[in-house]
Amino acid sequence: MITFELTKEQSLIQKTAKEFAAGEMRQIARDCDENDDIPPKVLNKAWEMGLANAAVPEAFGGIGMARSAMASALICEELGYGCASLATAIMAPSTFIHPLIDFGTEDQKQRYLPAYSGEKFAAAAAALHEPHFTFDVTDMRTVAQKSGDHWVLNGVKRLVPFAQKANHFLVLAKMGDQTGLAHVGAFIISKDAKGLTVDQEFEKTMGLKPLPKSKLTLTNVNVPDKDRLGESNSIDGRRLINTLRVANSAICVGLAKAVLDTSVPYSKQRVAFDAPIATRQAIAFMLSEMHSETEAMRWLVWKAASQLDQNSDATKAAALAQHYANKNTVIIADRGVQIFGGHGYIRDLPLEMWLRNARTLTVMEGVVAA
Amino acid sequence: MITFELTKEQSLIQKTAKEFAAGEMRQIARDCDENDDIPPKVLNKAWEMGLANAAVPEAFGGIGMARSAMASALICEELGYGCASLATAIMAPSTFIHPLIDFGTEDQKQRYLPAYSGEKFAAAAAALHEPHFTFDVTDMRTVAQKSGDHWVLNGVKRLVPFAQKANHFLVLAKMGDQTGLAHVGAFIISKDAKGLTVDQEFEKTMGLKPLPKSKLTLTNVNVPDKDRLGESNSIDGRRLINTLRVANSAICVGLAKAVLDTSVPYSKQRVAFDAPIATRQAIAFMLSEMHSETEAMRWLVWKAASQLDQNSDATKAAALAQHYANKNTVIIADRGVQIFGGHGYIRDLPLEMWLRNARTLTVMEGVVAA
Amino acid sequence: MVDFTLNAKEQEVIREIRREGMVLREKYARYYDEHEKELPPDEFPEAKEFAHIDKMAADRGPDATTPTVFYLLMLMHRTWGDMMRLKVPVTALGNASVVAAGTDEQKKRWAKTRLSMANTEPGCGSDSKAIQTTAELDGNEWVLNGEKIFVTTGIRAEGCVVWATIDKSAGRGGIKAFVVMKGTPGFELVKKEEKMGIRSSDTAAFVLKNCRVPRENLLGMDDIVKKGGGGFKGLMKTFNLTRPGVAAMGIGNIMACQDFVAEAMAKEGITVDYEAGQHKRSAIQQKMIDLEAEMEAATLCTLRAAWLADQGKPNNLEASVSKQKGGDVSRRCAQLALEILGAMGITHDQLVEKWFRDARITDIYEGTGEIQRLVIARELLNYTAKELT
Amino acid sequence: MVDFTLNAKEQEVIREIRREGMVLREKYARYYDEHEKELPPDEFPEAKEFAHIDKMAADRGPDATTPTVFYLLMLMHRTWGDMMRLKVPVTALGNASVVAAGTDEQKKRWAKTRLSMANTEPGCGSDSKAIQTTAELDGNEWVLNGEKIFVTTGIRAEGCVVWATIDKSAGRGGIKAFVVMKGTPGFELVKKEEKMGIRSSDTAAFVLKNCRVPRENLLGMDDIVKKGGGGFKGLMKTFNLTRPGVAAMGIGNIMACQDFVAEAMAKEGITVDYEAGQHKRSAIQQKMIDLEAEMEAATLCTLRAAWLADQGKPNNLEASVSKQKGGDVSRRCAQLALEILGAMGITHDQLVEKWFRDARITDIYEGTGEIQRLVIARELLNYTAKELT
Repeated sequence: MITFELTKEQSLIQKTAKEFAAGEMRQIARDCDENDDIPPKVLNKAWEMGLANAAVPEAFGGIGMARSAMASALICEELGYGCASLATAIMAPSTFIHPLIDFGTEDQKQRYLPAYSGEKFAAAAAALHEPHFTFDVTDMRTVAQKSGDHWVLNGVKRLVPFAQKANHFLVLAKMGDQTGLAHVGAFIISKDAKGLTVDQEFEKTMGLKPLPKSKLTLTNVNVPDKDRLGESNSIDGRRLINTLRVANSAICVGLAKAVLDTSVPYSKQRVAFDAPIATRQAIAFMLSEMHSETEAMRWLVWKAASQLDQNSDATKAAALAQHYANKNTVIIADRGVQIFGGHGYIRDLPLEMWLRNARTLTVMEGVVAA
Repeated sequence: MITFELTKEQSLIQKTAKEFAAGEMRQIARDCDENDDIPPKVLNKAWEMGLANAAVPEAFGGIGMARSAMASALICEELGYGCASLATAIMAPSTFIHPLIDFGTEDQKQRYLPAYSGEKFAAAAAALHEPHFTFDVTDMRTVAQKSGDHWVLNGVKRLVPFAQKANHFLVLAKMGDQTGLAHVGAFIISKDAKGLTVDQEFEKTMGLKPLPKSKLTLTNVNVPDKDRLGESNSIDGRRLINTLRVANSAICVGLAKAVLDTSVPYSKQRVAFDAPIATRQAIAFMLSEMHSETEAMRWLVWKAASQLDQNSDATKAAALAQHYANKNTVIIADRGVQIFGGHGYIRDLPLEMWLRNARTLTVMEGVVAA
Repeated sequence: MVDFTLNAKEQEVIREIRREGMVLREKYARYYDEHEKELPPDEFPEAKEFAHIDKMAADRGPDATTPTVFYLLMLMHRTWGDMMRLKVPVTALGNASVVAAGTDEQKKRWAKTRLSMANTEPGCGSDSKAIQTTAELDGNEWVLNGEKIFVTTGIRAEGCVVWATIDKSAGRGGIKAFVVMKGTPGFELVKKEEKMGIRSSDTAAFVLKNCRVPRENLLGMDDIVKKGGGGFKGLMKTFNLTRPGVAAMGIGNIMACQDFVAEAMAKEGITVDYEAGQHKRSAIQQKMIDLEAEMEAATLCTLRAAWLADQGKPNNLEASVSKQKGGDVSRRCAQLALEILGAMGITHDQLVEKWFRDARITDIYEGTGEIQRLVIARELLNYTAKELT
Repeated sequence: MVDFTLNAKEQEVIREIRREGMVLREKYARYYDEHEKELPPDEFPEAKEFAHIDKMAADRGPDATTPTVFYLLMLMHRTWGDMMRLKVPVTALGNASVVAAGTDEQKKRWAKTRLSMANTEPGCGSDSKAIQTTAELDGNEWVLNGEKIFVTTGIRAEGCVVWATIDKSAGRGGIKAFVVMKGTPGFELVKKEEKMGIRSSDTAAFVLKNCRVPRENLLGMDDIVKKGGGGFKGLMKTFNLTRPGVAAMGIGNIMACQDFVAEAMAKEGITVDYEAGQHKRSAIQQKMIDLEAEMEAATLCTLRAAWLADQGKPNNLEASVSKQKGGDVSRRCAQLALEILGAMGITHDQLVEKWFRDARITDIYEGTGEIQRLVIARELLNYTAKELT
């Protein structure tokens, strides 16, 4: 049955995230961006509300909300509306937690999940990106080679969120010489593993500045097979990556909506050549397209998320959602700057920040949010 | 020295072609399109003026104007302004004549050029396209295999202009297993060659309808080496294809300019919601961009043409010109239809025809015009 | 719970519609494109074999998709292969005007009479209020004078709802609708319009020269003149219902393009890799993803507009979003299909070139993309038509 | 004869400019981006090593490119690597206003004084006639009140040409220019603007509170008040000269992006194949071709505008075309570069992310892309500013 109807629980989640975004995020976003820093308070508050970890089962000390890509998409959109940088930071631990819930063995859950059901924000992250521009998740250069009952990992990972604070990383790697999403391997590696170096410098980026990011180097890191996600059960690499892609796209929707909602009142109020600029077709048509594309993006995200929740192969839907969301979010953020003109270019208003965030978020291909 | 200045001779050529387009082409274009036919009169008149064959040297009975890609570009733009279909028909023989002048041996010129310096339009054409959508000129499926002192050609060619009337074809083929533009081979094949079948049906196409086109089938066609263009001197396949690409792009410029010049007065005169539609930014901005892109296209074409005339490798310039011209011509023709609305969609006015021609011309990748 | 799947019965309906489409596509699509002077039958003979579809669609089980959503989905697939393969409804756009603006007596009188609608004139398209055709009351008859173009089903309809002004100084308020039957003296068919695409659709141009119709043929009767207004609003209501439908038809056409391109690619051994990064994808695979994403976006926006209607929620904004996207996608995706296919796409060997021509109408009729953008912007900005033109 | 090549001397000039660019790019581009509170020197010390360039450029032989064309070409390459690496001219935009609108005496007086120009206000950007800053004559002094923002070189300049109205009811005619020297009581620097990009460019915001300047500081002196008009036209003239220049600076920035991407691709063994068809090209190679074609288009349009000026031909239309294309390309091509580079493009490892931020100003300052489109459309349609707003 085709329907766009949210369940009552989903509507509640959406409302909660929306209120959090309005109350806690927008007003600190600029300071966070200028200082490359996030007050622990906001991370802890989001954590308390379970925005990133509500799906940790009760058995492991969590809230035990059903794992749902739709719920994540709703949260991500609202947080993205508040501030994409903070959204990616708040959701970063879920890139470790959610795959563990989705694919972890009982033993793995037992050993690792309890640490993420405490009262305070606990950093963890997936390590995905690599330092070459032809990076391709289906053919990574970080490689895991089987050696007896353990794996040996070698490679370099870039832009790993909270790398300096994280206790655990979920390192994504190519399994031997197998290419394709289906064969993506994921390894739980603790921060003090031998051969793992966490670069002590923060990596500076154009957007998503406050999200702390560092480089990981893996030199012959030994990982016992019991720390390979899913252990002997192979994981569904497609599903893992699709989950990241959909969440990333959902943040895009929120960002785009923020640009639109800020541009509409401004263009009604800003007068040029004796009339509000919104009365000129050039501006009005931009706003109109910004609205249509934001809507379209959302429905593409919902379709992919609902497929994930139905356990269908969402590879195509996730790819289309991400392609469309990435493309249009950047266009929308760019137009926001243009509508504001010089005021869009200076750092007094959020437009230029949103463009930087949009441009950054959309090349991070699923490194953030889940 | 960077300059946009035409020589006196070039200005004269431009003026001549412009007058021909205004006097002979525009008024018959719609009838030609509806009837899939071209009055021989217009072809003969263009021929008399030397638009396609002025570069045949005097020694072979021709006018002996210097071969120049710039001159061709100027002619093609003006004819494209008159009517792209007629332009491609008028210029079709030059796809045989110009390569012969550029690369032919003395013997080849002696044997073939005199037939193209008579008083009446003489059909000939290059045979380039093939019946698969992954057609790639660097790796054609029509293959020429060396066998002693001759070549054996096999393959199918589609959309060959004037195939049923032509006395000679310049068949472009892959030389053995060599890929790349540099290794494109060209063979002079007369209409009654053994193994050559000219399909007696005209191929119907969406645009460039009046240009007669048919299929050629080559089954073990033997071509003596002396009928390989350039014979033992290898030809410059790059230059040959670049010449076709630049001329094709030049017709695009003319077509785009025609759309713009027709849309400007219409949008001043057409009233909707109590004002001429040209006073609305949506329309005015379209016109503005149509103008800018048409100008930009022309300069890209000129740059590539001037490089050809200077005997530089124009591969990149030609590729950029064609990419840009193809993309923008279609956008411009499409916008022309939109500006005219319902009137753009009916066949009383030329807008819909120009869109069909634009869409067709821009996928013919150099099969027409030289 | 958000869901984009169909139940088994619904999937079967769509499969049957597509099966019908395949038959009609092969048999008639090119024929009526090339023989535009012939009027295709109201229903293709083969359609009888598929008469069960409507029955199947009426009974889709307890977990069925809501009716408007499913209707639009069916409409998409019913235009697959040929925008013109739809059974021509016994009633046409003019009948919708009668329903919207007529009296009860008039609704009854013309219920079974196929009526086209004549709105557009040589000098006015989207701006309906600029109608120049006049109607003057002379005794018990209205006398109509003017020119009408782009009258859909104008050839096959028995009559026509003609929009005319009874008082130019009154602007919108002066515009009324009149039923004019074929054969009425002074009501002359000028020609069947010759178009770029949708050639089998009969589109007519008329002139009205002192054409006299009975006083009762004014929709809404004399009351409407006394009360003032009414007529124009009826016209607008007609348009309100049609935007997502027009979008759906455009999308169905693009689905056909997409399927064709996918098949052509498969024949050459090319499949689109949705997993890998862009540097591993060819330029045409990237174009295909672009095409598919755009098509999906328009589809979902259209279904969303329908879903709101099914929930009894206002959807004026969403109806325009769907029409805007439907129009955009019809232009852009048909272009992408031809770009991918290159020179082999523009020949008559296949239908893609026809679909391209057919597609181009979607962004023009029933309100151009520019008009839709104005409607959307007015809703966003809370502006009147006067504040934002 | 149409030609797009440079002679040997000209090529050498460009090579030297690029060599200088490489040095300055490595040494200062990131530094001043990250230290925006520091004012870069008027000239980088290393620039002395390249002082010979201007001399070389002055003597380019008998077959030299015409001066404006070559100047713009040099400007493109002088912004390569860092839009801000240009030597800051001793005179600034305000001086251009003095030249355009001042009396001979005034031109002489301020010839060596660096003057910024204060035009934009919080409530007015492109629409200069909406200026709210007022100037009232009080005895022998003008009293200025108002706010000014986005004043380029506002920090380092010794004074500022402030545009203000002496009569709001007179619209454009009431707007005049006043030279206000730093240190004048009531002329207060509010802040150095903090921007997305071009951070080393000093952009200031000022307030004028009962700021008194001598009567002779009105550009054009009292005469201009008596005759009416004049001042605003001077302002427009200033803008007329700058459009192709601003385009050139934007293009130089994009050239740097393109070179960087080409190098990055080469490192991964990827070269763009301009010969083959699209199905053999990867999506990123196609993007590179798109980027290069757009960049070339903007370049040629800009050189064309300059060439017309060198021929003594009017180029108002072409100046706007160049600025429009320069703005478009600055937005679009910087985006394409980052799309090709993916996540590695947005880190501070490289400068592409900075170039992207710098590029974004090009379509905003000195007349937005929207203003350029209006200018172009007015020329095409032969409309006045009133007929097409």
